[in-house]
Amino acid sequence: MIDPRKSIINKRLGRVKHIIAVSSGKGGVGKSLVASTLALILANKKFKVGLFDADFTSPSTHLILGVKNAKPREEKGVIPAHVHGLKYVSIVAYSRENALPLRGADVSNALMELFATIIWGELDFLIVDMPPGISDALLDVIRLVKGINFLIVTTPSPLAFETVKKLLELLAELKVPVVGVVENMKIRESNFIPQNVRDAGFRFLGELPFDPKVEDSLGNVDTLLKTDFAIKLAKIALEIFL
Amino acid sequence: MIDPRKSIINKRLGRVKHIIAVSSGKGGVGKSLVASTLALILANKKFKVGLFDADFTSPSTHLILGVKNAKPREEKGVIPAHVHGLKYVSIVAYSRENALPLRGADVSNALMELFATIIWGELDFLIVDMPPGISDALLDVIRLVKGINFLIVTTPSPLAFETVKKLLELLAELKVPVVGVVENMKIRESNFIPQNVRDAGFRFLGELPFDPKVEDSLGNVDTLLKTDFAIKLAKIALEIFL
Amino acid sequence: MHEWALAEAIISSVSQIAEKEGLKEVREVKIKVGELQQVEVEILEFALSELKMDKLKNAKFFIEAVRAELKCRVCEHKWSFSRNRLDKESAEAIHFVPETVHAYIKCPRCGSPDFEILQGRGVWLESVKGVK
Amino acid sequence: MHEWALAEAIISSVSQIAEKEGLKEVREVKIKVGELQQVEVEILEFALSELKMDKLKNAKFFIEAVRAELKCRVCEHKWSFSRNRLDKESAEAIHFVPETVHAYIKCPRCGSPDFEILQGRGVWLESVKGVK
Ligand SMILES: Nc1ncnc2c1ncn2[C@@H]1O[C@H](COP(=O)(O)OP(=O)(O)O)[C@@H](O)[C@H]1O
Ligand SMILES: Nc1ncnc2c1ncn2[C@@H]1O[C@H](COP(=O)(O)OP(=O)(O)O)[C@@H](O)[C@H]1O
Ligand SMILES: [Mg+2]
Ligand SMILES: [Mg+2]
Ligand SMILES: [Mg+2]
Ligand SMILES: [Mg+2]
Ligand code: NI
Ligand code: NI
Ligand SMILES: [Zn+2]
Ligand SMILES: [Zn+2]
Repeated sequence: MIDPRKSIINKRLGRVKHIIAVSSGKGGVGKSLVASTLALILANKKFKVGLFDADFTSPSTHLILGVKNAKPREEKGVIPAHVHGLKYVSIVAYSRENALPLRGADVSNALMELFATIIWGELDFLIVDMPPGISDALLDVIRLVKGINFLIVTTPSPLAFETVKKLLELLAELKVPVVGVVENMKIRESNFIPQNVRDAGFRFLGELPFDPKVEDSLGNVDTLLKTDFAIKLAKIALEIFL
Repeated sequence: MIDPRKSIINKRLGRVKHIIAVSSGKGGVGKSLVASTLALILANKKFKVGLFDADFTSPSTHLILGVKNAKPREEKGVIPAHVHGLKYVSIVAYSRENALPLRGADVSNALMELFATIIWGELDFLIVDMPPGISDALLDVIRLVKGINFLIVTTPSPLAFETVKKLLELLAELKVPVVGVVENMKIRESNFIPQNVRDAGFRFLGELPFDPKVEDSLGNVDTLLKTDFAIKLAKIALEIFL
Repeated sequence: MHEWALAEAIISSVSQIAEKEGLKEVREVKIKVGELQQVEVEILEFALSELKMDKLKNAKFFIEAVRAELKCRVCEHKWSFSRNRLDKESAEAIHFVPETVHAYIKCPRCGSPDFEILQGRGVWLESVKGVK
Repeated sequence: MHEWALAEAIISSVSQIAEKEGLKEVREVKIKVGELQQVEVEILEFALSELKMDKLKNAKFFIEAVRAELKCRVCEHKWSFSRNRLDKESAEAIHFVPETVHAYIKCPRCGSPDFEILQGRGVWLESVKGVK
């Protein structure tokens, strides 16, 4: 028996210029915040941007964007919701307020189903917010999505960088393109991350401050985009993508 | 074909009085730090304590404990290393500095293998440091480990509590015992978490401060145990377990 | 009607197989559709008939429904999925992403959401026949 | 020598099966041991002979080695595991936790660590025969 979904995925993404997986391996480093804010920043620069929340068991982007009821439409496929100028899909539209316990094989299946049925259309950027761990979702985007790029998020902590380093080595070995590494939630001067990133042969993209205002702006994108965090991320984004 | 491992797991844990899974659903909330510090605190109180790092793809406890080369011995089973007064097992002893990409089915298999072969012996507490996500490891400890208790860690952020809330509902539905919820990395007054935890029908165990000294004490347990974080956790632990 | 997207996947996959196996023309395609996903077979058939061209122009599509069988990993109980027990919104969620079944269905014996979908999940190609 | 722990699991599992099937005595147990885990069969046999008692006292254990077959999820290449290609420490890691193979072995065709262990992973019970 053959699963027909795999063969359509790259056609579905055929008109997407850049696919960026925001990843880390480590949890709680700000992947979702970086992914969501980056998507908003690029959309504000008049790019056509999609945001896909691929963290099915602990999704966050809907809270960051303040989205209620962003259900995709059904029309010869799954048509992303329009949210703050983004094409947006999160599984929360389907699982709602319920826990969604998924084993890895289920994560893999759900990911394939959505990649096979979502009609993203023409996009300059598709930002994929990845779950933590070096597991099914990561292996599947590498396996299934041709031309995917990784943007890696770490914190200053060696606890985060331990996993990030392993992930970077894995991506290098597999020749998966890595845009670079951002250091998020920086609270004090330290050269530990930039140094180690460069030593590992990757581009250090810059640091994003730990910014208490971020917490207060969750759910309000206008406020979020005015935080120091977002302003710094915008600078980095423009350096990378322009 | 029958997998013989399942039938031995509860015998292996038969002389463990309390099995505590430190979990959250959300990543980066401090599960590993709470699990490691809690284990050290209880060991200092003369309890017999085991610490099992079940976050196979992004393990952290070895860095928190400053453990190098804590390889279990082989002797009619896998005999945990002795580290700072703890019986300790992390898969890092086997995967070393390498990335260990595991699909959910592999996580499940590795977890069963270790539960079936580790000889914990007599323990007052076995602390299990769980990975993020509501996925294989979580479903497996619920399925396989009789009498397991959950200690839930959240941060003050609604981004963390969103998943924590779903996890709590799931555990309640499955009648899995939950010791309670700790709020970690508290930086300012807020009643959001305590209120919501109690409204959901769970015990709020207290708050742990965001403590910059924690980062500097990673790898040095004596310093770690002197941080405000650890002192506050010790108070909570004694309230719960004495 | 995202059945259309599933039909496109089938057409694309069949074309790939035809290519790989050196078929000049595809004559018969057997498809299995799991009941869990509640695919509307008429729409799927219509979409397939609209989308088929080139080597697939004369292909006949045979669609077979497969009961959805679930098996609990905790208590090993087996049961069949029945959409009747679900409200409209939950059924629709499962239609789009069958894995969301784990948010809405529990093992009827022990209450666990930790079950396996033994069969009847989604859309599968059973066989592709044609002439070389 | 954690083979002993695996033997205990086998004995425990066989006893459970005997109980469930109402066997008075277990006569024959067939075991499959995957080569990936590099179990020392002599030690396993010795441990089984030491540990068997009660209903299992007279049981004979037949152990069959199963080649470890791996299949890449990226390029679908299949190959067999050979411990010769590994240094001692890596082989030992896989001995204790076969999943650590994903840290040490890559697909020989495409270099991916994303492969499936089709067979030959660990220890399995194939059959348990006895008298009621
Ligand atoms: N630069 C920052 N300043 C302040 N808080 C931040 C920052 N980045 C992330 N956070 C907070 O940290 C937590 C984890 O962020 P999140 O984006 O959910 O991480 P991940 O997706 O990696 O799990 C959230 O509560 C978020 O609001
Ligand atoms: N109370 C705290 N004060 C300061 N830093 C903390 C505190 N708790 C956790 N951290 C830091 O937060 C990060 C995440 O902690 P960790 O224990 O790895 O979380 P998890 O296991 O949930 O992923 C680590 O860098 C850790 O040092
Ligand atoms: Mg996230
Ligand atoms: Mg951790
Ligand atoms: Mg399932
Ligand atoms: Mg595998
Ligand atoms: Ni539909
Ligand atoms: Ni051994
Ligand atoms: Zn059940
Ligand atoms: Zn390969």
